[in-house]
Amino acid sequence: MEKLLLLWQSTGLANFTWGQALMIGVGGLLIYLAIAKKFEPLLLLPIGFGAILCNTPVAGIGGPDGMVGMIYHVGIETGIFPLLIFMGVGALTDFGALIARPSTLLLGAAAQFGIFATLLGALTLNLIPGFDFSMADAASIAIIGGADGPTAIFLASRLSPDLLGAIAVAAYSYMALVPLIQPPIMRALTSESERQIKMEQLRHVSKLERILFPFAVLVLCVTLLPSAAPLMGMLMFGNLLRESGVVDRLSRAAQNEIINVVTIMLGLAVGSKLSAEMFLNVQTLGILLLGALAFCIGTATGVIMGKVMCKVTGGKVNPLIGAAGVSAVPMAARVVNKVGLESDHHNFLLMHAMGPNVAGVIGSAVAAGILLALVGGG
Amino acid sequence: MEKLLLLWQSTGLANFTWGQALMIGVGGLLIYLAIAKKFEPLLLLPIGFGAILCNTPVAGIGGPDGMVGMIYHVGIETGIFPLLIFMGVGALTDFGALIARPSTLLLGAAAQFGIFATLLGALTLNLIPGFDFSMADAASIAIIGGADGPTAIFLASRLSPDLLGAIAVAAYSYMALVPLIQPPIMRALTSESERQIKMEQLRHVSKLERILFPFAVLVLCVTLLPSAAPLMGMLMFGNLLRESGVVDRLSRAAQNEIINVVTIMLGLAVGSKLSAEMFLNVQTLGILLLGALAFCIGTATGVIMGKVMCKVTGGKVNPLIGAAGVSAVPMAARVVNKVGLESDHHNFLLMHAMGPNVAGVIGSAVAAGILLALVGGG
Amino acid sequence: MEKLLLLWQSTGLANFTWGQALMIGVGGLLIYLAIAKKFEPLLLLPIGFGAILCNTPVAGIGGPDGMVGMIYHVGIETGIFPLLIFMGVGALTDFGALIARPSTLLLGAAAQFGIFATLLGALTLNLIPGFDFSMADAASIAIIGGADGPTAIFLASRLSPDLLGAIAVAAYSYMALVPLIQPPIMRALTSESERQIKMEQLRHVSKLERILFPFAVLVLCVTLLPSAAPLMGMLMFGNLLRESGVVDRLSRAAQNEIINVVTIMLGLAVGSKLSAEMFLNVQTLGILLLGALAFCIGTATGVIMGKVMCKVTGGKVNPLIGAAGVSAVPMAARVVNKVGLESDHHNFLLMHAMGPNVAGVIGSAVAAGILLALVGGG
Amino acid sequence: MSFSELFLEGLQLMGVGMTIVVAFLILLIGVLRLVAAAVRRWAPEETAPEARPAFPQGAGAVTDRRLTAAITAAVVQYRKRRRT
Amino acid sequence: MSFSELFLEGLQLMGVGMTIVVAFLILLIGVLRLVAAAVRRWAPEETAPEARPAFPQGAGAVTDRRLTAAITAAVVQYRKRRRT
Amino acid sequence: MSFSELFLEGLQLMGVGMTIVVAFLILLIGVLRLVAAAVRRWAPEETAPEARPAFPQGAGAVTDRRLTAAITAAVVQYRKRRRT
Ligand code: NA
Ligand code: NA
Ligand code: NA
Repeated sequence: MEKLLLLWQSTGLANFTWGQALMIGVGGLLIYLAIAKKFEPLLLLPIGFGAILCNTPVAGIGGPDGMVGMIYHVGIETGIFPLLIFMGVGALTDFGALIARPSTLLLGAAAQFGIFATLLGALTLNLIPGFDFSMADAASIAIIGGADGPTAIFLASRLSPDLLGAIAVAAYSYMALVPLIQPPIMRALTSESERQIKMEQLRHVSKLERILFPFAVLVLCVTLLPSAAPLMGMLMFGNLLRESGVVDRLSRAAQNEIINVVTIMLGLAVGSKLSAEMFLNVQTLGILLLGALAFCIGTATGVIMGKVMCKVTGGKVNPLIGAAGVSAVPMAARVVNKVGLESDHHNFLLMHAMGPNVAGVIGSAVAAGILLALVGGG
Repeated sequence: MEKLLLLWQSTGLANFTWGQALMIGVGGLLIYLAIAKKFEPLLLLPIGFGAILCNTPVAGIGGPDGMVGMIYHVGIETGIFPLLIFMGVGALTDFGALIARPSTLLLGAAAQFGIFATLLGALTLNLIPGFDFSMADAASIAIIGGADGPTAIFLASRLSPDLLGAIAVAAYSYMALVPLIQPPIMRALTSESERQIKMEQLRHVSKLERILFPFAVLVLCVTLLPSAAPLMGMLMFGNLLRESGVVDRLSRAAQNEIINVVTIMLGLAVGSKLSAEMFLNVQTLGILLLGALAFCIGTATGVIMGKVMCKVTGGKVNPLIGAAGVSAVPMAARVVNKVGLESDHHNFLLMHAMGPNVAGVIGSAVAAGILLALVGGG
Repeated sequence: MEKLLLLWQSTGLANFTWGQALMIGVGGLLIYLAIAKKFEPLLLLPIGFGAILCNTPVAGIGGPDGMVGMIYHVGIETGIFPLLIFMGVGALTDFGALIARPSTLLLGAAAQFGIFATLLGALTLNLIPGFDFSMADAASIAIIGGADGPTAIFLASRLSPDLLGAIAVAAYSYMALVPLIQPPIMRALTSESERQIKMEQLRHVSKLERILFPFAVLVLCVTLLPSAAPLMGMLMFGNLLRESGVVDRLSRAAQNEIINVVTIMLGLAVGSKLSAEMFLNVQTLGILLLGALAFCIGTATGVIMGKVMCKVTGGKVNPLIGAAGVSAVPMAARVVNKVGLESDHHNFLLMHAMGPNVAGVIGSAVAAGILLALVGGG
Repeated sequence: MSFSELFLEGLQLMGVGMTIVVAFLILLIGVLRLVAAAVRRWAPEETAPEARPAFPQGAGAVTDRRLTAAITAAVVQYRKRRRT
Repeated sequence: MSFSELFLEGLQLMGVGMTIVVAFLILLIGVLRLVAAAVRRWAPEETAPEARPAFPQGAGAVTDRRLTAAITAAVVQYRKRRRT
Repeated sequence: MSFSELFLEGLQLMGVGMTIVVAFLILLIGVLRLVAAAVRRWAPEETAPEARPAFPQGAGAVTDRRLTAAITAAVVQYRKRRRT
């Protein structure tokens, strides 16, 4: 009987807290969204599963001696996992459209206003009782507006590890929701005739330019904004592996083995931050709200900058492509294409939107570097 | 001359102990069995090589500063390697036959009696002078009867790391010997007419059921037996990656890159536990004896449960498939098929045996959880 | 304004030292050589990029909390990365030509004289003010003559981590320069008629001999030179994975996933040792000089031993193949083939040069073991 | 601990252990049957959507054929240009 | 820190931050245009050498056709022997 | 240590080192020849069994043709059912 009692005391039922049960439900919801709704399944499925495992009572899987806790310690506390994923993203990304038309970097810059506006928004929430976001918290939340998973996880793990779970979930959820969030804003801010603008074909980009591109970005980053060097460096390292043409083996490893394996580990580890005390509170609601705000503002400022460029160039730029400046590669570019087709069945904007789209990745890495320099070290 | 003396003192010859030389021979034997006899080569070849490297005098490859010692520290002491392999096994396993006929779980349960009977057997050996197995040792030895490599390594690394080498060798060796061990027992316990029973074809299993299966297992495990949650969780995570259909990249990574790389590392690391003082003693003989016993008893109780189910269902179940309940996937199921064919050349039992076969994997993970809860924490 | 000042103080421009700027240039030069001149791009591209990242001011990427610094700590300080690469090299190498004609091991032995001569050379440099190489430093520099990247990195990380950057750069650069360095020496030391010698076709090597080969090497290494056991053990483990024919999954993992991923990490980590204080000094010039010397001497002694063997066998050995004994697989063997073709358009020496070529890998692992035993432990 | 104590504890462990293993798997049989019944009732033979997203962002809700055609066209066109 | 202080700091951060982001990316536009101009001027439409080295040593400077032919011949011959 | 001491030690190291390298590789030549002779004598030209097991369990000793046929048949049949 003693054994049976011991066993009962070791069951989940005898040890469950309400919070754990709820968080297991949250994990299940994330997996449901991943599978049934195709919400960023590569990340949300492991995150959801990690949440279930780490909220299992007694087992301590997310604790310092548990498997997922150790993975978190090794891969996320150190920042290595998001950086390796960024290397893979660099190896997977074709910056050709951006090199062909560098001016689209302006769109990628404008869309980052969503980040800084959200920072103010997070600070403003402190006026409501129950919210107490520090500057570091506000910066971590704001980066959701960057629409870039690894960047958000990297910054949040540095500035506000406690909020990491909610921030990662918000970032990936809103990226999945880009096809719902962006179109109304895009339509509201542009006229039918603007949306019908056809753009010139992109010029050819030579192999040499592709190889020099990572160095151009890197030199600026190293000299002016070294705090962005880890993120930007790994992104450009991956891209150089891809474009150099002499290290195909390594490029393939970065695009496949490394990014796949790290994604599994990163997802599980992020899930360990989905604990009841850190997630089931009013702050998470605030983060979800602010995240949506960030995407909306970023989309709007991107489109507005598109309109400015349209004016300045005498109608050569379709303002819709500004919406792709939030990044969320390649989803936002596809949304631009789709909204454009609604106004003109023969106007394929996809390639033109890829420029601002990848510019947005660089833009939010720059923004992350600034926030690290001014908030992290400050 | 001083240099030459220094060099001589650093040779293996000047430093060999008998034990090390013998263990190098044991390593060579394992590799021989792996290559010439195809005894689980994926594990036994690296284990054998690890044993040779770690018994090299002076070099200290298995020590705290040696390569293999560090791999052991990082991957096995933490339990991470067997868990990652279990994730891969989950991603490689088709649970369809079990979902189609859940009653075969009873066969998987019955075969676990081999584990608990062996536990008693290990304790009984203490009556013989020279044996001094603690309860934790007995539990680690007993899990050999689970016929599941990663489960055995996981449990032994938690309860009795000193016995890990012998236990892993015994577990994989007997799994390789399943085609020799099981048939006589199966024939002895069944009649010719029983062996000729044809079973109904399995029903179709929908994609949704396959996706829900990991959650069904997980919910029970989390609520009732959290100590089995790491093993079962990773097994079911791997299976969900496979069945969800939305994360093929990750599923492939779990089935290939991760399991292959980890198998190399795990094998070498387990080999480091094959040292003379830990392996060349009477306890190892006991472990080998008990391991054989465990397989025999598990096979027998599985078949007996098969006979019971045959009776209860009025002859719809061929008792032979009970033998597959020990797991040793997919070898035991193939053995069932082969023995069945001896009695009826047209009776293919393979698919029917896959149900109890994968049920045995779940069964021994449950048993491992119980042993961890009652012996490990106790 | 305060924020702006803070930001300015965090820029690279405000913090650059001359040394860092120069080392970033060195990194760029390495990448240029890798891409434009195809100088061992798989290693020199990541090394060059690592140098750029780790010389970024403020960011501390190569420091104890930076990504690359942590990778160095985990992978190179422990020796694990070069050993894993050696395992991959073993899995990629066909030792058939060596097994068919074991006498070519003599050529691989003779070429190692480059190593020991360079050791004396390094010590002699101490006569010049500004040089102060310890015996450990001299040994690390000398191993460049082994013409084997992983061996050089392994030994240098054990004996003189401070010189690791310069040594790795020298080793890989000279390997890339083998087609320029070797031919003049080969032509100077041989007569036209010697270069025209045609060699007998290699005998067939059975699968069993291929499987026994790793054990033959291993047994000698374990009994006589255990300090070479980590390097030789992993090389032979990889080769056994390849030749055993029963673990194709693991062999492919060693040849692809593991070696590719580790190469990326190793390259970046070695780059972190390219700091101004460690690289921009007269010692580096000495290392580059000595490295060239090592390759020249190794080539010469290899060819001379080839001449001896030619004499002894009555003209059955083309002395040119001795040059392949420095290893630098498969470049040196190709150079032999090319020089041979200059004298006789129909004399393909490639396969005959593969024997000494892979013998050179074994030879320098033996030399590394000796240096570790006599200098490292001494 | 004396041998008899240890053996008794082992016996107890055997009893409790086998009971739990069997109970757990019988429960699982029940749950699987429930799931099967539920699926048969509420979601009989769904046709799987078969969408396999590329990395790093999913295929998303955007799946109308026109888009796919457009993307393909754009990519083909762009590649053609790039090669010239 | 009081709310107004914090908010003011946030405002400052916003101003500085957006300025830097825009400035950085405008600089990058300039650099990319310079690079494009330089490439157009000094290296117009290079034909890529397309050499992809095997592991672990690169194909090196040795690229004359005869060698490639020789290697192929030798390998074919050797394989033939080995198979027999 | 003075330079001459260091140099002398280096010389010694060179002598000992080269001796060992050469000795080791000569020994290896001997061993390889022994192995070759032994193989020629006791296992001339074996025909390799060529079995490559799937993960995680090996193909085992069970290799009669009938089984393979049975497995194939069963798998095909099962797959067919599952697809319907
Ligand atoms: Na962005
Ligand atoms: Na089992
Ligand atoms: Na060498």
